[in-house]
Amino acid sequence: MKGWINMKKTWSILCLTLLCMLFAIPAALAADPAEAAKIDTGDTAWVLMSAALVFIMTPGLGFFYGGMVRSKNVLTTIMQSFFIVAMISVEWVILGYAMTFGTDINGFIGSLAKVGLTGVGMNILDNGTIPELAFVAFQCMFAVITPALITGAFAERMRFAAFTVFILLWAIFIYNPMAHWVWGGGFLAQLGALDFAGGLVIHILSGVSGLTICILLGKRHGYGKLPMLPHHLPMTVLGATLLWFGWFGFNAGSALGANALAANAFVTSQSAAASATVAWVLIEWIHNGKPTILGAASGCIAGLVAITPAAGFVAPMPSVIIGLVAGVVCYTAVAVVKAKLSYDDSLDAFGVHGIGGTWGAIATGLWATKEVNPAGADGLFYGSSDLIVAQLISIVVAYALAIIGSFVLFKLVSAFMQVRVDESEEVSGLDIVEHGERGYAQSIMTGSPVIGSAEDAAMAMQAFSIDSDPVSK
Amino acid sequence: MKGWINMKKTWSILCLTLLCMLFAIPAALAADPAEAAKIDTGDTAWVLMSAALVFIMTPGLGFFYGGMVRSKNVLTTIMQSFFIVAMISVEWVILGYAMTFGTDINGFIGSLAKVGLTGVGMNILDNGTIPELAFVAFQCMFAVITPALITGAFAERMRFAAFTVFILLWAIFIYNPMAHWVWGGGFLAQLGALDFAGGLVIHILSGVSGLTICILLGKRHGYGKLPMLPHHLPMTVLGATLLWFGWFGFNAGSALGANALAANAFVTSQSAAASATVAWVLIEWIHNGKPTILGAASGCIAGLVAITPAAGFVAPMPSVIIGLVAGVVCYTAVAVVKAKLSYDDSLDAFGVHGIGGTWGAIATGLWATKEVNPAGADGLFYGSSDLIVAQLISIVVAYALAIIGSFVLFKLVSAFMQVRVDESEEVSGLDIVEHGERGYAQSIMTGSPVIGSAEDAAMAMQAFSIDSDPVSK
Amino acid sequence: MKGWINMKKTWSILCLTLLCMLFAIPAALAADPAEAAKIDTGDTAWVLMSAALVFIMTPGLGFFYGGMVRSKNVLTTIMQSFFIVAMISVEWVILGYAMTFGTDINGFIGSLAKVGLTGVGMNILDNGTIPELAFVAFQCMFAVITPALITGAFAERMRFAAFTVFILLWAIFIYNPMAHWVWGGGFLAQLGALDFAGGLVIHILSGVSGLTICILLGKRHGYGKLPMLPHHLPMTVLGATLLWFGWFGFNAGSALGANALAANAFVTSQSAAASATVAWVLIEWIHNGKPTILGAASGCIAGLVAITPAAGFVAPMPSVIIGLVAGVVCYTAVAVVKAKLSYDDSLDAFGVHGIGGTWGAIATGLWATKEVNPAGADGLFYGSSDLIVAQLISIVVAYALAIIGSFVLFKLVSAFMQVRVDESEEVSGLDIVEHGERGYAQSIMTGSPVIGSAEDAAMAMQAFSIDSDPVSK
Amino acid sequence: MRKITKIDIVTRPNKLEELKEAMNHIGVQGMTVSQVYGCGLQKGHTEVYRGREYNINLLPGVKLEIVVCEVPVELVVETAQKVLKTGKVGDGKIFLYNVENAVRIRTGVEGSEAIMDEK
Amino acid sequence: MRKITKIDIVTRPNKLEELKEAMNHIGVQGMTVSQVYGCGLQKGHTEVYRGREYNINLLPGVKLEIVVCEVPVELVVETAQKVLKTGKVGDGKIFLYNVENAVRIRTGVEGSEAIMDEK
Amino acid sequence: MRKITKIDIVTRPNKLEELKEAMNHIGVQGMTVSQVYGCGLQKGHTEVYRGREYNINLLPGVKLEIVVCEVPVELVVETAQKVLKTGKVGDGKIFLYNVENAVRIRTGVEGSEAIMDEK
Ligand SMILES: Nc1ncnc2c1ncn2[C@@H]1O[C@H](COP(=O)(O)OP(=O)(O)O)[C@@H](O)[C@H]1O
Ligand SMILES: Nc1ncnc2c1ncn2[C@@H]1O[C@H](COP(=O)(O)OP(=O)(O)O)[C@@H](O)[C@H]1O
Ligand SMILES: Nc1ncnc2c1ncn2[C@@H]1O[C@H](COP(=O)(O)OP(=O)(O)O)[C@@H](O)[C@H]1O
Repeated sequence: MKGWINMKKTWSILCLTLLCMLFAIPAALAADPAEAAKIDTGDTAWVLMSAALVFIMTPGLGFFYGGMVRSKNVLTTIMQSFFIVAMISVEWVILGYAMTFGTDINGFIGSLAKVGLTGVGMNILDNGTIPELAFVAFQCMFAVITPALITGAFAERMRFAAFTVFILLWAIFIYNPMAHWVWGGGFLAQLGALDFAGGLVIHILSGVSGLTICILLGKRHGYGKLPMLPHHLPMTVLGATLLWFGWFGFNAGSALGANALAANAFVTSQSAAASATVAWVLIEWIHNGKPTILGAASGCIAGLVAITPAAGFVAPMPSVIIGLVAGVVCYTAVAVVKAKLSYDDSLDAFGVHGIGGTWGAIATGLWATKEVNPAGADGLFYGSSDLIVAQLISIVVAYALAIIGSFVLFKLVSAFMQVRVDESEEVSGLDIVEHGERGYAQSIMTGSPVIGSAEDAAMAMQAFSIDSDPVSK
Repeated sequence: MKGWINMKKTWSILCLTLLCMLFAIPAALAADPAEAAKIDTGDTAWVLMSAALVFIMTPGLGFFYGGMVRSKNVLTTIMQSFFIVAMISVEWVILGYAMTFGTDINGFIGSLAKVGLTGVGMNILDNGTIPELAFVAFQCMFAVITPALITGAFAERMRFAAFTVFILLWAIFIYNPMAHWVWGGGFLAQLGALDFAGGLVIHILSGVSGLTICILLGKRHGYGKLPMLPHHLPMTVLGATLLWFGWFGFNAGSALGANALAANAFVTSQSAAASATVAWVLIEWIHNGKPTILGAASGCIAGLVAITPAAGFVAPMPSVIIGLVAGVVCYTAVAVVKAKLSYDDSLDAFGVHGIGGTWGAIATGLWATKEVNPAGADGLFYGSSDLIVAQLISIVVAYALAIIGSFVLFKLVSAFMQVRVDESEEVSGLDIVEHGERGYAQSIMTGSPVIGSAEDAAMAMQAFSIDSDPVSK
Repeated sequence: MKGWINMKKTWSILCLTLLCMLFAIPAALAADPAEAAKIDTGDTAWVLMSAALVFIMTPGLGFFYGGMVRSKNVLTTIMQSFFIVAMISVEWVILGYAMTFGTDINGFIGSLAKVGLTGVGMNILDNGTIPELAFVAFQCMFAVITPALITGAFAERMRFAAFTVFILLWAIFIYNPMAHWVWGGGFLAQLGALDFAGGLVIHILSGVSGLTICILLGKRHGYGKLPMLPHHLPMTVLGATLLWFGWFGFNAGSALGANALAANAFVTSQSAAASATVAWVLIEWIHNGKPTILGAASGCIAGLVAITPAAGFVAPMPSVIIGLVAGVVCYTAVAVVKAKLSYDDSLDAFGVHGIGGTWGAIATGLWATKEVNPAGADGLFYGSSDLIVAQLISIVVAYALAIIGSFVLFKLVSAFMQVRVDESEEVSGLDIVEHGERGYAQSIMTGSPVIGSAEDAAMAMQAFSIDSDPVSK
Repeated sequence: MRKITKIDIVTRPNKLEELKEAMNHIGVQGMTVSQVYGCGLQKGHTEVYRGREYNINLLPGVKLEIVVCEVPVELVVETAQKVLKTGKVGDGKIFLYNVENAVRIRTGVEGSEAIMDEK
Repeated sequence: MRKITKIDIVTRPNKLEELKEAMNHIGVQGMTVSQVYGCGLQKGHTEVYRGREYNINLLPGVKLEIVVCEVPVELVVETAQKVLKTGKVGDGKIFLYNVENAVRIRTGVEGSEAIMDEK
Repeated sequence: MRKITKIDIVTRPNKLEELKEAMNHIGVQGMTVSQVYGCGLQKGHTEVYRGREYNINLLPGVKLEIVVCEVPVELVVETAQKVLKTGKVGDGKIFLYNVENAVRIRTGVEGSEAIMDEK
């Protein structure tokens, strides 16, 4: 209840802000139909489709994670991803797009002139061939999935109220600035760092934030002693499938057009995902004696994470190597290092996204080539060391931002509300405690409605009394 | 058995008709390759893709609904949507497209010249930039999903035979005319009513028809007394995910091209869905004390329904408001009003689609603006009241058609066959009774094959007799 | 263990080959930016999207098959499809594309000049309007799904190690040549055989290979005596949904552009799938007394298989007939013929893909018309018998290749490793035995971690000893 | 120690809710329910998969285990019959067993008090 | 009243079908089956999740509860053994209990007739 | 034949692992576990679906059936109490029954030896 009251305050403020902004609506429309002629329909079709593909990744992530938790937490886990889709989309159209892609202010943040998408209208994207709104939609999905990735780290123990507040703040104060630095013309872009579809901005940022939070939050009760097995692996595979599927939009869509660059990103994504899957399965086959489907599902994600920053800069064969290495490195992070260091990153947000993203950012510095993307740069193996330096600096910046930012926000939220559920609630499971729902209703385990029309209840009672009268005599 | 015999008659007639039409095949091909030069590949790519997206919505709806019923009815529920995809697609290419988009006859119905897609061939769409067949495919998916939406209202109690006949008649006599009136150049189009992607034609029509049928059919046995809980919420979320994903094709595809209008519809869809999700979850958090995942899944659908008629006419910020209101209004319809009025709309087809669609049609009359869509009109908040009047008239027409039409068809079907399962069948569950299948086979609950090669059976028997002989002595 | 050692050898060789090839990387890039101007963005958008759609079919197939097996084998079954995606994608970019689409050598195989995608770079596809890499990606997905289809035939009894080796060899020595013969300019193409999206290359090849393997492998233990019921039909429907959805990319994407031909393939796919579903459900309703959802799911696949070779050559009305016949013929193959002949094609890979593909190849010879596709030919019903002859010859070739090839490869693999699991392993289920995982973890059925940090284990022990000490005194 | 009896009731799943309420009504303090599959005179049903029919003769049921001491066994049996009797095959069975002892883990109390209402 | 006995058979799940048929064959009128997890001499198996191994020692099993009166207990036990014995660890156990009374809910008949064939 | 006793322990699911280990520790050779739903003094919880609240008062639990002969019944009961007692409502119950006979299917051995350690 206490949490709820705090929630109410937070939300009231938010809602007010929202309403205020809505008065500015008519101003939001400043279309310039003259320019519309330059839109390329093929590019637009591909970017819109890619936005839809990236959209499905976040609920997909919910299933990927949801299958891995114990059945008593399946809804909580899926809900975290699903609710983020909603909450951050609203944040994005109102605030996030402006902060990220508004006119750059000192390389640090976008001007707020585009708040509420003011002035976007039916415009064409600057230096682009697509409507700006298509870009808004595409980028919205990126802003959505990034915080969702973090949820794997603190699964099975965070309160929903604290979760929503934390994620909202994280999106505003960590994601939006970082995305601006790399993609919105900020200082990392000026430095020459390359990040095709979000190795730094998305995977390192979310993975490292996840690690920070899971350490601050502490281990799940019984971690290391009680077994915590995935309750529904087909669900996890479904999630991995939707993620892989959507990732084509993520990576190939980042070409912002339907061209050879998009095709290159598509092929490199597929080959990196595939080779990482093979690598992960083989390494665990050798190491543990069994090739597992959870390994295959984890492997493809590791490969996709690693290729993300590189997809539009490297050729297909290097992408095979990037994938193979990603499979081995992430497996080691998850199966060996985590056990050694003994933090409870429940679903390996750091092991897969943090580590995989770091490897991908480095790999971009190694194999990037202007033959693939003239707008890119040549990596170490193509004769230049400038890029790898820029990549390493950016990695450090991303780590620093993620650790410090998440730490501060976590402490801030903790000051106002309870962040972690009580032990008894953790034992009962968060689905019942936090959401009042169960994932799977056993036909046997029923219940009687306690709310409903008064007549219903009366009838039910009466029905029984008549029957039971003679008995109770 | 009686139902089956009636079924047979109905189907024989249908099959005969079908066969007759097939003799006319060669005539169906009258391609004009000269025109083909005007096809825009980008627009075509987007419309084809959108058709695929809308396709997946109907099975997705099956999962959305399937997760909400009790496990004994999961297959029946999924089957209703899945079979509609098949049945109505056949109806559409043979009859529906002609009725809806054939040359207009008195503003009331299309001429049947295009029966069996005669004359469509490789043509380009009139006033369009895409092949007419792409439009046939896209519209086919709309014709499919509309009747599927209704099934939520009568879930868990309708016989499959009656269901197929009713739905087929409904598609032919209610959907096709209404779609013609609004989109095929019929009288509502002439009136000036706007319905971008189907608020009137799809959501009001299906929601109100659902309400009508569920009242005629009566409540489920034990409704209000026995608990009827969703048996598999992750399945419902999967369904909501596929619906949301497909809805981008539904709304943005309705621009019939890959342009700024499509991008606008894409963004407004996302922001309405997102804000309705947030609104529904918050309102129930306040009202019931818990934010639920079923609320989130229901909320996004409510938002998508509401934005459907408006997606290509309103700007992004109004779409946020449309979504917020949709979340609150539909929640109230479902959680408060339904309980008060005490009809058994099992899965809230009316509460979400009927009410949401009505709100969306009104909202279009409020926030539509020619700045977004010059082919549209200005709504009340942009200085004109013509549109809202046209919208209100259309709503009344849609309600009237849905109520009267469904009533008449229901009575007609009832006259020939049993529409509702017997009480004992309802208790056993429709999966076993109607389809002879179970959704989930417990490894423990097995059975012996009763059909199969005679030898198998003999072997099985013998195998046992030999073993058991000494025992029975 | 023995199997594993053999595996290790096989894999070492493979990995070595792989590494060798990677040294050739820089040579792989020979882009010619001059040509890039000819790329059509709309066509590219559609082909990339289609590649993503075909991608999702293979995991979809995993769910389609996975729902039909007993719960103890669900992961094994899904894993087979999922791992094939990874393994064959790597094979394809390294070897397969070169073998299939390299410069033709005597109508038999492609030259290996394009090994490792050497020389593909940023080129435009010969005689095409899309980047060659988009074609590489699209064809990769075809190479992936074909062997995955086979897995339905030998489900629930094949060892994973033998499975991987067999499939890899099959892809290299059976699929790649056959695809070259039909699509890569090989001798069947020269003969005039038409196969729009893979009736011969994909469905006959995989279905007949499946039949061969399942006979060589023998029946599942208890087949025909113990019931082997699908454990999760909603999962099967989900798989069918993803297959149907992806098939739009499969068939309409095979037009390699976003044009009227693609639209025609889209519509014929939908109407064939739909009519086959209706046909299968009706025939079993008459034959067994119940319309089943498994029938609906099987029916749509049968229709899609049958229309695959014909989709871009026939008009919509014939596609309805092709679908209706496919539904009836495949039902008969699966429900009547299989029982008579008593082989154990576990999930009917032959009954659906082999038979459906054969019917489709014949139907192409009957209804193909140049009015739909000027690059095609006229079938028997349009006045020419050349085509049907070419089709029949191709069918014979495909059957011969599949039977002989699979037989030889199976014997080869058997010589080196155990192909089938032991009976006791089959009883326990392959999920546990082969992968050390369970699909669904009952909350009740837990386990104690046996690996992990040493401290954890010590703590756990200690925790208990202290508690229990007084008791054991 | 007073005699303690365990009453096993095997019946149709859809009667569970009603039976539970009836039991509470007559003062039964607790019960343990499990999902079972029953096989008896009641005919099973036929399922069809890919044209092959299967006869399923294990039907889903519920088993209630009620341990009583104070509440008279006859009252429990009568009440159960009242609620469960439909007269159609498959109504189920009631079996009675002697319990040697009962312990309430929370308090360690043994015998009849372990299952009695705590005042 | 004749002595009524409950026979609990705990065994491997894959034997259920065969056992059920064998029981019908010797005249057992009904039985109640439930899914259980057993732990005994039989070794469990190892599962692997993200590189961590788990030792699962609760194995899936089935429990049949058969209440008999007319059919001799020995016959049931012998038949069960015949069908279930593989000689490998994990074949399971049979336990016998005394039943104080039985009631057929549908008819209200008590005692041995509650579980006998109705003529 | 020595007296054989069946001990039924109904308790919270999350205690299963610990209880199992404690039982092995005191020499219990085997046990059979099943998933049950319990209803007693422990309050259920409320679930909400589309704005309607439901009171769920069947709570998930586990039932362990342990048949012992050599191992003293008191030791089992004490150990179980030790592990399971939290002092909060819902800790569960232990019921003891007399077993007439036991058979180990694999060997056909009857009586107390059927459940004893095989040397
Ligand atoms: N001899 C028996 N032993 C154990 N359980 C039995 C026995 N006979 C019947 N049952 C249980 O009682 C249920 C109902 O019995 P059935 O014979 O079908 O109907 P009825 O009790 O109305 O005659 C069965 O499904 C089974 O679970
Ligand atoms: N003492 C016991 N009490 C209750 N159930 C037992 C007991 N011992 C064994 N069981 C059950 O019998 C099953 C088989 O026992 P196990 O010792 O593995 O093999 P076997 O009976 O062949 O010696 C166990 O899985 C368990 O369910
Ligand atoms: N009379 C009874 N007969 C059978 N099982 C019972 C009985 N009373 C309680 N139980 C079982 O014991 C569990 C715990 O009982 P409860 O009354 O909630 O707590 P406590 O044992 O701490 O008083 C219940 O959930 C139920 O499964």
